[in-house]
Amino acid sequence: MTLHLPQQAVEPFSGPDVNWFALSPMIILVSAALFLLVVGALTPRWPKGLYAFVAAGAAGAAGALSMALWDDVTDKGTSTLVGGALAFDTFALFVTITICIGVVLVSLTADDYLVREGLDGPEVYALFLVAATGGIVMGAANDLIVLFVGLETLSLAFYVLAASYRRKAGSSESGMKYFVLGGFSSAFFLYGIALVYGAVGSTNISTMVTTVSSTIPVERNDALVLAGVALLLVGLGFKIAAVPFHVWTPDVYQGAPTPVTAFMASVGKVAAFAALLRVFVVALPFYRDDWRPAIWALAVLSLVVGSFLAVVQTDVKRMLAYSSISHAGFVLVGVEAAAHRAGEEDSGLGVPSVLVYLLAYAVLVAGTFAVVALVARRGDGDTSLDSFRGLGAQRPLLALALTVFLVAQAGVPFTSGFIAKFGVIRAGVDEHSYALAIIAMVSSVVAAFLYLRIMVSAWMSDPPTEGQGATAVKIPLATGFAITAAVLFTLAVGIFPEWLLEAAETTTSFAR
Amino acid sequence: MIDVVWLIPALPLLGFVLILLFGRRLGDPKAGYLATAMVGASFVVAAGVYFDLLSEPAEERSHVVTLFSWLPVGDLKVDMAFLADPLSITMCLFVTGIGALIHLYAVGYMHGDPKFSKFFLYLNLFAFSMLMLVLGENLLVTFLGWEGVGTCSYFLIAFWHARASAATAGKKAFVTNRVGDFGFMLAMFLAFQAVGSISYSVVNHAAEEGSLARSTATAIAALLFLGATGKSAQLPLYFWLPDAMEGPTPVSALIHAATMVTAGVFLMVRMNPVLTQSYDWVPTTIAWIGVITALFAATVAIAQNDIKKVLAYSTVSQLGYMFLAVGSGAYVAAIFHMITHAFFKALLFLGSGSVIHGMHDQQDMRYMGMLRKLMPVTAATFIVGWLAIAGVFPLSGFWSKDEILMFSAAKSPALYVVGLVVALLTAFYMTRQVILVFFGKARWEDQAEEHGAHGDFKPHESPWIMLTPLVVLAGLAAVGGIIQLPDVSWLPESITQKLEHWLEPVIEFGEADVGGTWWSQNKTILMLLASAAAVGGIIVAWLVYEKDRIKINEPTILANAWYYDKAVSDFMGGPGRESFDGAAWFDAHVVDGAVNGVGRGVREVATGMRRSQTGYVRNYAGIIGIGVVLLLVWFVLIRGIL
Amino acid sequence: MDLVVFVVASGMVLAGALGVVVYRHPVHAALSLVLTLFGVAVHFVSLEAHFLAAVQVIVYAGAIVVLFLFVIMLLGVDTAEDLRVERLPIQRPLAAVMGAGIVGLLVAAIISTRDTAPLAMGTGLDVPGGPIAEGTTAGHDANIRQLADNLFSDNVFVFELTSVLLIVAVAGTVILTRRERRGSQDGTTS
Amino acid sequence: MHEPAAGFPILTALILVPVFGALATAVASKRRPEIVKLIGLLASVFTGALSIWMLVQFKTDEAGFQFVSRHTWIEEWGISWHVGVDGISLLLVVLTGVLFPLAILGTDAHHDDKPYLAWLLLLEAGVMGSFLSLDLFLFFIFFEIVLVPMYFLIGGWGYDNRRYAALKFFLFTMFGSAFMLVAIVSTAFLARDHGVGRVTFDLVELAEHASFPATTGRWLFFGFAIAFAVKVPIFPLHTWLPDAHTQAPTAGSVILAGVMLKLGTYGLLRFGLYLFPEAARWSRPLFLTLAVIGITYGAIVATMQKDLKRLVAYSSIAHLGFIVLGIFAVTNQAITGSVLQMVNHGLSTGALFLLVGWIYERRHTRDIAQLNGIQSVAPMFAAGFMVVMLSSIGVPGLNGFVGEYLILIGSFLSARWWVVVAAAGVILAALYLLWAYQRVFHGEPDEDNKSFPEITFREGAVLLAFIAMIVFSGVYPKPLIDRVEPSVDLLLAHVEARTGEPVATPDVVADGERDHEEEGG
Amino acid sequence: MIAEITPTPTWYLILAAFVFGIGAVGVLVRRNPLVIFMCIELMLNAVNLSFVALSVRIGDIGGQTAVFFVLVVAAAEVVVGLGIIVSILRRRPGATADDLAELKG
Repeated sequence: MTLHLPQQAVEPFSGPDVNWFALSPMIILVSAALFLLVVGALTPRWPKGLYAFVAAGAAGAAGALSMALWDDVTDKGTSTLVGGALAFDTFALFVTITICIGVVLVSLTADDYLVREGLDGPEVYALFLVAATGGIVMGAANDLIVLFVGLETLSLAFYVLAASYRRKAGSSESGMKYFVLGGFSSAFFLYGIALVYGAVGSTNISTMVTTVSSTIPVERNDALVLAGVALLLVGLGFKIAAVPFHVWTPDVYQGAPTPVTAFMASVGKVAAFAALLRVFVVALPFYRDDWRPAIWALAVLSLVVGSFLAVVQTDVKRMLAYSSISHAGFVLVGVEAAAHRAGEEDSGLGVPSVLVYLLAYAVLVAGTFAVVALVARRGDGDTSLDSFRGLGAQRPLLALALTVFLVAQAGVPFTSGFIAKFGVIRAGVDEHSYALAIIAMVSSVVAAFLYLRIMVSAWMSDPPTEGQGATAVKIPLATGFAITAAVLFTLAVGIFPEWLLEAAETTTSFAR
Repeated sequence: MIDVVWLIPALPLLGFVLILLFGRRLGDPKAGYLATAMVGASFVVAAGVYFDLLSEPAEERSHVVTLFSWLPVGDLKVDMAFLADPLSITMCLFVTGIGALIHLYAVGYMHGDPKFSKFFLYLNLFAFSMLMLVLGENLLVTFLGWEGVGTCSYFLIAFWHARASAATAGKKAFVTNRVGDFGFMLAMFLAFQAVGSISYSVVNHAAEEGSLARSTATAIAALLFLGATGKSAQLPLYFWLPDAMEGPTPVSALIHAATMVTAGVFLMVRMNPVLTQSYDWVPTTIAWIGVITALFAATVAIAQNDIKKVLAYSTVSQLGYMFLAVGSGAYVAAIFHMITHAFFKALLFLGSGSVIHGMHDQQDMRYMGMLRKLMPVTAATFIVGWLAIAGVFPLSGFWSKDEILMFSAAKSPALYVVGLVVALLTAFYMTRQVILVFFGKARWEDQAEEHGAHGDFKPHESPWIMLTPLVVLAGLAAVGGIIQLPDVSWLPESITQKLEHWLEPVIEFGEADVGGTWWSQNKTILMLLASAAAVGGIIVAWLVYEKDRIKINEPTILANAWYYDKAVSDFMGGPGRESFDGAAWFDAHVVDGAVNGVGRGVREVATGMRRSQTGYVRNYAGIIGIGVVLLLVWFVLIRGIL
Repeated sequence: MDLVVFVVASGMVLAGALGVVVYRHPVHAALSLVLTLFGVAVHFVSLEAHFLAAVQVIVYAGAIVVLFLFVIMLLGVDTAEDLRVERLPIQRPLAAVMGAGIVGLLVAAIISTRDTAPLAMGTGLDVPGGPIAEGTTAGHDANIRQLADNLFSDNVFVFELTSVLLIVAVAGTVILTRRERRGSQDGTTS
Repeated sequence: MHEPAAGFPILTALILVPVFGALATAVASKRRPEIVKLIGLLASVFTGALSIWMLVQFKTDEAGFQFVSRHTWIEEWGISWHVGVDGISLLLVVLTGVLFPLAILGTDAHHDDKPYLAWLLLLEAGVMGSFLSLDLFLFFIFFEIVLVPMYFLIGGWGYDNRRYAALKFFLFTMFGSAFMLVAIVSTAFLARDHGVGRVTFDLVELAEHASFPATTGRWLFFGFAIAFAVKVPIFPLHTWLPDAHTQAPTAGSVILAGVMLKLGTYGLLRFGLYLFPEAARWSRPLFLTLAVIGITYGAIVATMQKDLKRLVAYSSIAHLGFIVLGIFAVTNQAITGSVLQMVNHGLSTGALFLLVGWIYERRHTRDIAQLNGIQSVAPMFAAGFMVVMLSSIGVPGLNGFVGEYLILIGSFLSARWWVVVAAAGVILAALYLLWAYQRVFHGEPDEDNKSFPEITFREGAVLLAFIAMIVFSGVYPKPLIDRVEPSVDLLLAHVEARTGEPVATPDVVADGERDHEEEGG
Repeated sequence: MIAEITPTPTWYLILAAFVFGIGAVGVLVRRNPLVIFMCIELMLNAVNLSFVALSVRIGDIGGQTAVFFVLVVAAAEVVVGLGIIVSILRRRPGATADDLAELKG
């Protein structure tokens, strides 16, 4: 890749070893993205569904490879890749799989939407795949700079995707807002990296951990590194949409094209939380007593503000945006639990609970937005609560699927949402975070109100007699398939969660 | 025969079931005969049991017949069991006996009513309940009957439910009775806690041997008396009984004169050891409440114009007498008066029913008069009843009333004086009634024209089926006194105090011993005094109403029963209802308001927070910036530098 | 000397930065930005980061600011902005609090830890003419050489990842600028 | 006490049969509503038959859990499918089994039979599961899942204000269970360190081995208690109930009153008293007071209701107050009475709701002011109503009395003054029901009520079934008591052993000095 | 005297903090999206300066490598950001950040 001129070198340059197989999921995604961009640009329009199929196929393959890699890790133990840039552990693989599932679901639902709205093209899918790669890197990063670049990859793709429906004013606006605020918060994040780097001496997480843990703890002034930690939390708080860094979420979720919203809510959130765990639980366990209260506060604020504000919305996408904030609060309960034991051998129940929650939520939210995209009909305009009226009468199965997603988000038993919530609460309680657990549960009651509102609209209101809502929505094949898969997953995890929990349990040992 | 004592209540129950299933097919009058036969059969069984008991030595005349275990929970062992002893069999005999007569009467009285079979359905159910009440071996079986008679009373008072006043009266009776039941229940609970059983034998035994603490016994007795005031229409809970006259007259005779209302007296007699064991203020209070009720009701009865209302207040008054007896420790006298009262009051009610029947449902005495000409049998029997209740020698009322007065005098002369006044008043208002109905001018002719209901309105005598019971009862009312003649020198000892000897095993612990007092030694003087009062009352009334020698205005306050009922109604309809409305308002606005308020609060807080989401990206950056500053304050200032 | 350079360059940086914020005209702001970027480049030089100084000038001043100016001209959005008016009432106080807070707290953190040694020191920076390992002296390109070594060993993955980032940039511009394939028939359009 | 269930897992079947029934109705053809109805009815009847068969097989003299079936479900979390039945849950299970077919038979959906029956059957499965679960987690999910079918039943087939009511019901209950979930998890984890040694959600294991410090136990208990207090409902958390009952379709009200409220009282017994004996006894004054307030307050507010269904709903609050009183009195008679009262209230109030529903179907109003004189035009209907009403009032000889009486007499041993107030509530029960009856059934019917149809054959059959049960358990409750009491005894022995404080019994041996000691009550 | 004082990395860090703060304030007070964007670039530059200063302070080249990547990221960000701005401003010429406030609540 580069020439090395050895004339003055003291030692011959040698690049790091590369375990290509371990990198294969990312390579597949990027290759598929390039394939779509290059071949897609050079060939005439492909038949409907083919772009999506390629993207979904690539993501599916990447996910399958990650599963194949799983045993590698569990058999041989964790390691780092490419000169310590990436961590190769089950945590990273779990995140990868989750992201891939999200990409598959969103790609399948996006196809019909994009064709309907006249936005079809290879670039969108390429961006999905590239963003997913960025997300995977965030989850696997073993270096803050790597994490930052992964985050930027993801974010830039999101900015573009959000603004991609140019005929819709809201789309441009949301892209603009997302971009400005994203850049703003990225700057903070980067500043945080710089300060931590300056205090600890490296951006590499392994090195950081070794450095700090080998230092004899003396009374010292940690203000600089703590300032860095604060700013890191700003950047990641923005990404996970924790209050008060959530401000972009409702506007962007509402304005962005619905599949993009689904993508942001599923893949984006997973990657952001994975990064949060990497940075805080893995890299900064020594400051856990400093940042845990901050996480606690963010969790409470997110839970309360998210669920409260969701209640007064009339637009379903906006509602779901606020609900995603509330969900973020829930996940933060798990993060808070993980914080209690960050860096310890027995890292407790927090990390697995977060991962299970993320997987469950990613599928749920992808499914929910898939239904929303269908109900919004042509022009993606009708995402108000009223547009759901009469859905139960016209499309009972679709309404039933929506119901499953919503009750799952509300945390009703026999759905993955319940298992997820239970896991997080369980983790919190195990660390004696009773107050947080109770606040979380009570705010989930408030949040349940909004899911019920949507269900009321779908089931208990008469369909409008005229206008758009009068015609029943069409359910295309791919979307239908994705929704069905999401429903089955939601119920399967709800009833037989054991395999998932077992898998999540193994993610507690991180590569450092 | 004693083993089948359960047949006594079971037969009316069978009647109830049969009428329930086939009542409509049997119809009028077969359903009535069936019901009568069942009660009659009960009477036969009761008589059989009576003779069985008689054949046994006095101290062994108490048998428990257990049917099945009813509510066995831990220490609480309640059996569905019957106690056949002199007291319960006495009660059974007169309940079934008078009951059968009234049933028979009702066949005639209810003839033609569209709900004929239903009436007997209820009547049989009532007979069953009443017999359960008296036969119960424990407080709970009695309570079953106690509530059962209350329920049947409710059904029967509200029998003509299309009439608003009847429906209201029924409800009033039930609810007022429930107030009393509250006391009954608590007494039961207390007994259970104290002695671990609610069986009469256990509780009474504990009281007799003193293992039941006096304080507990006091509480039990007082609470039972509260129950009795409800059921037996004593102050302060008497007011349902006059209203209960909305029911068909046989009901008034059976339930609201002869049987059910005496249940309170029965209960007190049944539990007499506990009453005796309690502190003295309880019996004293009972006696005073009894005599005051008697006086109160007697004054009210003077001014009533409704033929049945007079009898109703009279009943209240006579029940007061019985409680006077209970309070004075004269349990035998109480039972004695209960029986004689059952005879003559049932007779009077049935007679009044016959009058009403003949008057085509006219109940106002101001539109009667001179009916003895048209209804000779009714008039004759009614006059017997009148004399009996007035206490004229040698009719049954004379003996029983006299016995009570004697005991009350032994307890307190003040009680005696009041009791004597009541006797005078009783004679007065009964005489008034008899004169207004059967003597004087026939005023019903004016009324007939006024109403024009029938072309030629003419009161008529009732059919034989109604008259037969009248005649029988008249006979009983006349000679009923022989069951408990006083032990005075001028009567042979072999015929005196039959009832006392019979009841002795039951009441021997509680019965007041007045043997050595002046009063008991001078019974004849007391008899003369009582007779004088009775005759005095009759004469005054005769002068006032027949001869118009004395003009008196019947005070409105008496006609309105001292406004007691009205005060209660006004309270319930006024502040009572308002406070209930207040509670409902509280629930809808405060409790539910709080809930909805939380919802609204969430909404309002959210709406407020929503305003921070202005849509301006620069504002958003500002919010993030504030978040940054806050985090920095925490991390740098609080955790780092400080 | 160093002090003079520092003061002058810092003056450039701060003046430029303030200029970006206060100049009403976007073109002026862009030119102020250039001033800052040059100032930073000067600082880089004085901090012996020569390669970065060069890249700073070329990429930032040369490419990025030019891009800005290009867009300003392309769109003709060079209308001046009246900064005396603020439509959002709490915006200025918010900005003041935030600015003061961030600067104050960060400076506090920096100053309070100025004597605190980092937890770990690096292996040292190669400077032209300075000593490097085994007693040899670094050449004029020592900084570049060290940077390259670091870039292609420890950070090779990031380096490759930046290419993915560029894919995003490419694909993004394609999406954002391509012609609409189909006019909208319904739905909300702007 | 855990004998492995040999042979047919009847309890699992009790839960799963309705689920399969629901699935069957869901896939049945929409065009053949009668087939759908038949499937639904058959599924519920079959479940009912199973429950009765279980009742027959139940070993009367055994106090522990029977028909236990246990399978590991989520091993990671220490959760198993652990179901069993003892005397406390037995009757409730049978009641559930019996009430559902009657409710289905006695009412009509009027529209969308398919989802209606499917939801009803799912509801049955959930209720069954709640009563049968012996695992905290399992209990919670069943406890929570019943909200969904009930929500849809109220919201989809209810009356005018149904959405508000459904929402209120759902959120209120969920609010309560929010605390319970935290409490359940905390219990499992804290128990690990307090005697159990591992994380498990197994009720029996927790109850037998865990011994929490007093304060901890009390906090945990309150977590559970809030959920149950909402469900019961205990004053002042009751206001969801009148709305939910009033707006629910008839079958929904029947089930809601009949069995779902019992989830709360059952929970207080099983997961309150059994799991946290110390805390439960410690908090007695609070719950006794609230129970007594519920009794009187519910009755008073019921008196002033203008809507017949709402009146019955408030009467439920009063009746449930008795049950709570009995539970927290912690005596043999009181708790046995509470268990019986749960069943009895289910029968009598269930039947009352059915009758009110029938009135509504005939007259399309529940407004008491618009109903009058019905007894004159429909005497059989009125008679049925009367019997059920008397049972609700608590007239001896009918079932309502048995439970109420046992509760009061048992509670008197340990909570005398509360019983005094509660017994006063008995007066009020007569007041509001008789007054309502008078206004609706007595008097002359006006034009609108002249044509009030008499009870139909189908309604009569359903009502007769209710009345038969009402009379039987009022006259001869011994078979029921025999099955309930051993388990209650066992529970009380557990409570005594745990708290070291004897359960109140009567002072059988009386002596002269006793009256001072017993004042404590 | 004064000339002998050598600026330490701390000086640079403080300078960077000020520039960062100015940039952040700029984002809040400017309405032109392009200028807002420039302010973000200011913030990134401040971070770059910090990185280099810290790199010097701890004697580690990693900080400078990081700056290199930040430059790349900034470039990519500018491309994407300007793309978005262009696509908006072509439709709504002269729009400021405040004009884009349809989505709110």
